[in-house]
Amino acid sequence: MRLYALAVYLFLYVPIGIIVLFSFNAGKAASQLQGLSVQWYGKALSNTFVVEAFQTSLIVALTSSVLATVFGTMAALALQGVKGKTRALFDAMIYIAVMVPGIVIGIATLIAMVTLFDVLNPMLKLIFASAETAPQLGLGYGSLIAAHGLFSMSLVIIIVRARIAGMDRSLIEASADLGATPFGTFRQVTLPQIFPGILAGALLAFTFSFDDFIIAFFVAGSNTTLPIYVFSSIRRGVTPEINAIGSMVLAVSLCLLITAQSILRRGAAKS
Amino acid sequence: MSDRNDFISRTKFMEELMRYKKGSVSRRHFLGVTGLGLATSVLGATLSRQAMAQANIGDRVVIASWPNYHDPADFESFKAATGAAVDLNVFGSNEEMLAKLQAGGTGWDVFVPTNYTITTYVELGLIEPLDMSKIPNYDANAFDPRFAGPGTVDGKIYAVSKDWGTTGMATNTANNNSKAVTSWKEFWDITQGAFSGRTTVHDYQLTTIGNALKYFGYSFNSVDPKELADAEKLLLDVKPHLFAITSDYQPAMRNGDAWLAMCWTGDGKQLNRDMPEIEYTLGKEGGEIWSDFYAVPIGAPHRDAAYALINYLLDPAINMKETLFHGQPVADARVNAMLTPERLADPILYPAAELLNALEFGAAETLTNPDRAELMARFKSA
Amino acid sequence: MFPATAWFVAMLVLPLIVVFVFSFGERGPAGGYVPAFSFANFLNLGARWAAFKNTMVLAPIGTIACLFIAYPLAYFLAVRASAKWQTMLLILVIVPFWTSILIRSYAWIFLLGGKGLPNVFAALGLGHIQLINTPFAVLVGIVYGYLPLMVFPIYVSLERLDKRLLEAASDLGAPPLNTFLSVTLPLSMPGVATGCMLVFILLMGEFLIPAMLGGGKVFFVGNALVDLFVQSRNWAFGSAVAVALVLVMLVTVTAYMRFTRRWSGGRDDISLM
Amino acid sequence: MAEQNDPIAELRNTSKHYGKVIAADNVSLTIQRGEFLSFLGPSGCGKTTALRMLAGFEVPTSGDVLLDGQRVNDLPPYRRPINMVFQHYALFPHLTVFDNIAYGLRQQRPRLQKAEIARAVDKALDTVRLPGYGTRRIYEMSGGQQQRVALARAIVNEPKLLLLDEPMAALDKKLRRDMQIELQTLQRQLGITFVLVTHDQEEALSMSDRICVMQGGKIVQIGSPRALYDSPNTRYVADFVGKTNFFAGVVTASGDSCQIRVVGLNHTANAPRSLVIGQTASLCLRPEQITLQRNATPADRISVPVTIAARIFLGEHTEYLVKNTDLGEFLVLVPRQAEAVEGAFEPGQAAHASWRDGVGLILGND
Repeated sequence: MRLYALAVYLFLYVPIGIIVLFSFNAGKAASQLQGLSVQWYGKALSNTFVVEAFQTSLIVALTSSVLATVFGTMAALALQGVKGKTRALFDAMIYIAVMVPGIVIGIATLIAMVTLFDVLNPMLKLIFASAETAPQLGLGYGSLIAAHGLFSMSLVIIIVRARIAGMDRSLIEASADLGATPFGTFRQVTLPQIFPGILAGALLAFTFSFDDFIIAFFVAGSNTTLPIYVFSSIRRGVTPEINAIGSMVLAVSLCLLITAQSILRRGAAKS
Repeated sequence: MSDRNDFISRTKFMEELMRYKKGSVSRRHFLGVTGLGLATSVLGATLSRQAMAQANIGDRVVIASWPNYHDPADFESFKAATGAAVDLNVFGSNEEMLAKLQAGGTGWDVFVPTNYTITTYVELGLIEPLDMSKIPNYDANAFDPRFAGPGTVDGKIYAVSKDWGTTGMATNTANNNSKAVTSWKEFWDITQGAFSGRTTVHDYQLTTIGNALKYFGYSFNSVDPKELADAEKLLLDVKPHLFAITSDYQPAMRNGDAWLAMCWTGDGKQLNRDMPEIEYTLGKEGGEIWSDFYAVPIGAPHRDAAYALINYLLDPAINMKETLFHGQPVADARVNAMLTPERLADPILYPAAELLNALEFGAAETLTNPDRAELMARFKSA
Repeated sequence: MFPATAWFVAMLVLPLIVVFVFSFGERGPAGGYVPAFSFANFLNLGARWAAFKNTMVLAPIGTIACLFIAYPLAYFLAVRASAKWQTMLLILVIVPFWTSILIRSYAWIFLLGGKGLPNVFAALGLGHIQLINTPFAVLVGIVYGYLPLMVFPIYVSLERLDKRLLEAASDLGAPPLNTFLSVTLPLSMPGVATGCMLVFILLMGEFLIPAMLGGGKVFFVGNALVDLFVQSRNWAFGSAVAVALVLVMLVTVTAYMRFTRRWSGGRDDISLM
Repeated sequence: MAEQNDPIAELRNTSKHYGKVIAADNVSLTIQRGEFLSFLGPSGCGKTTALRMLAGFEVPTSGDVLLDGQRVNDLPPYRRPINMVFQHYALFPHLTVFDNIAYGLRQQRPRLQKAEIARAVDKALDTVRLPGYGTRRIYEMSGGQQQRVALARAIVNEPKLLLLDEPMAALDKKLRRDMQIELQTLQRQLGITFVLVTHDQEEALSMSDRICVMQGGKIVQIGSPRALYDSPNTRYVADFVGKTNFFAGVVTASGDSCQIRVVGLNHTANAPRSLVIGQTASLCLRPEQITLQRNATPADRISVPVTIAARIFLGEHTEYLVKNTDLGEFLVLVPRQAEAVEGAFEPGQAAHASWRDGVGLILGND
């Protein structure tokens, strides 16, 4: 059993090891180790495109996960009181949003938006006197955030709803009984109770958006996210720079995790 | 800038370049002796004057191009000279670029289309006729019309020449008794025989279908249904014997997984340079010759910067740096004048005339033809 | 609830309607879409039969392969691993997830390529074995990419499992294997069902892994879709393929959920997530 | 019941250590065939560990577990002819009532016939008075019903030993009472040896043939309920079995007629363990050994003046918490008929508490 687990961990970590190893490659080739060096880290960090792609990914992931978490939590809370057809319809939408492949979401968003812009942009030109200054709608941050947020929001709704369902309802009654206003009850009782669900949903949403390639590939417009950058770099010849980027992302997430863990532990120790 | 600069001799230039590379002379010395410094400084002055005349070209310019196709240092110096940072989007095929532009909202200011796509872009109204007054570095007389010509549609210049090349094949001769494959007939036959599981073909339709058509001696650009049917049958027969359908064949060729690849000039040059047993050859029957261009899409958000960038990259001194970086030949005589005879005699970059003459440029119809697109898709999903 | 509803309508319902409408249209002369009304695109779906077949074969196989590798690991983590190491080991399962799947798949290109495992096999005298650009390589990539998604739900269901039930089974005379088959396995089914569902749904729309490890030779519906939109630029046919994919998924997933629900005796503890 | 001298199971000097924690410390015990034995003690006293060693879930660190005279230390639970009713029943939620009960039968090799299994399960369901409930699901059953299913699941295998781990803990008082009686009847009817673990002394007293009181991993005393109640060996047992008043004092005479001085008064009583003159000890009086009078105090009794602090009506009896300036608070149990004579006492009233010298026990303070 132990041996088996070891084998699976090997399977999981050999590729990671190779990524990290080659990130220190002194040579340019991605498949031949020619001495060790940290030059690729310097290259990656001074590569404005990498830095910009990283920023884009971060902005999109942060915005979409925050919006999805806020709206998703609101919807999950509101859904408690909804029954009948509205509820069934909403459930169906969540079901479909989770089930329809990202690739279809990407394509559908792309052609829907392009079709819509084809109608709207000439109208905008008419409204604004000068064609030069008329704002033009296009794919970009907006479409990326909206498309990522769709899936993330469904995730958040599902997770938070499960959390609400598992919540002891008498706590809310107790709070009301002790004189808390509905908002006070929400803030002091409901929110702390469902918070782990919200946090889990937000983290999942962030991870999903940060790592997504296929939806971004279709709806990113002129923006380059990190996965898009990596994909286009990988398509013809990889340099260890890509490995350095991968290793850095890994290192940063590990640091975040360790920090989060220690904060949580300290929080737990305090209470 | 004048066309007739007093350049030093090619031999002298190469000597100086080697010395500079070895580090025995300083960059300043190198630039001073070769005249590149002059070119650069003049250019810088021109640009800053332009920049002042145009008030401001903005802080960025977005270019869609191919991977490993630009020297990042040139983008840096452009930024230093103009204040506009260059955002590079990398693509894998012309079809993909066209698809992106058709979908709209690309945000590109400059992109790099291949010869056969330009008329389509013009017809679809996706690119603008270039304002040549903003590209003073483009000297029509210096460019080989064979490569620069497709940029002109209905007498208007829509795209200016970047570089050119061929599509042939790279053979790892170590696996074939030191013999390179030299025809498309042989290419497809050996793939179904001794090289089974060792060949790669491109993952876009133009060259893969075109070179399959060449097996039967048909035109590279054929859209004749009967001829395409023959090509499809060949491709489907060959598919199980392929190593991959990919345009990223360098790694597989380098590590020995693939022995034969449908290959572009630049990749062929790089493979041959590092592993002499890999030879780049053209098919006897012909095949593709191509040239790439700079063009400006309609509605480019940073139009002034787009022109500034094209002008900058077409400066012969910069263009030479570019060609040394990406390894494709350029059509600009001013640049060629700066290159060494060795390079100009390189059979990979400049194939023999009889081989060159057999090659065909891709045709506009080939790009848009739905039958060829669907054939390729069927081949890939089979 | 209003923002969420608006979001769903704008980003899900409307786009899907557009795709549905487009699927009856035609390709423009240079690609794109021209309004029309014909079933030609649907009638032509046979041209992508191979992609659908590949997906419908490899997605379940990939899911099952994931399950078979993930279950013992999840079991080990939930039942056998010491409490001290449990969290650590669990985190180690997710960590690889944080490097882009693209970069990880690239590592597999190296591992399965000529300089990697086949080289080792050749040294062992097994001759030349091509691994990269085969369905096997795609399966390896799939298992690698989706293992954590399978491990986690199973782990959770095993962790939740009341250990006294195992003692009860043992007490009633069931040897370890029988206990596993008659108690542990059935009670971890909700986790298995959730994990399989997650992986299966994602695999049905998979594009990246076959694109990177299949060498353009192992084609999923996702690859056919991308090809139709970025190479052939046939929006109408692409929409039809997308509609077909969504329909296939709706049918299989709904049937699967019915099946697992009945199988678990009508209890509602099998959630989607 | 039947006092055959034929032990069915035995713990012989068994100890169980978890790291530095000693859960069972040199426990030795024989279980007679057909008896109803209870392990009694507070949580953490080692009673559950003892039970789990019998069941086979724990392997003793040292010492032996014997079953029918055979050493079974290394025999896994599924090979032992012993069944258990788990604390929270541990019923399989994914199986029906029928399948839960049939579970053990289906493990038997050679395989039993389907009809045979069905007959046995139906019989077990009849035994626990749940006929026709076989198709129900576990979560459709009430707590009491679940308990009976757990019982049926255990007895259907006709185990040599039936272990019950606090089986009544989750039931309400009335149901618990019913189940206790039912369990006792069942035990007599089946003739299976029962070993019960409980922290509820009433339960242990009412059901068991013998009780084994445990403390800190050790057996403190084994005996019949009556023996434990009447002559506890230690203050711990006295405190745990039934209600007891302890009055601290100093031993003034040892031997057969032991004496203790409590607040200036000398008492004579039995001492189950030998005591040393001058050591501190407790006089231990059961509440029913003390009577309350309003006025007169019979001369042959020891009497102290008290004030009534609280009164708890228990139906048959009334329990009074009374207070004496020297002895502090203690309990007195007044039977209904006695109260009828004296009349009920009201809190705050003065009275006299008295007992006969010689009753009670003198126990060391260990």
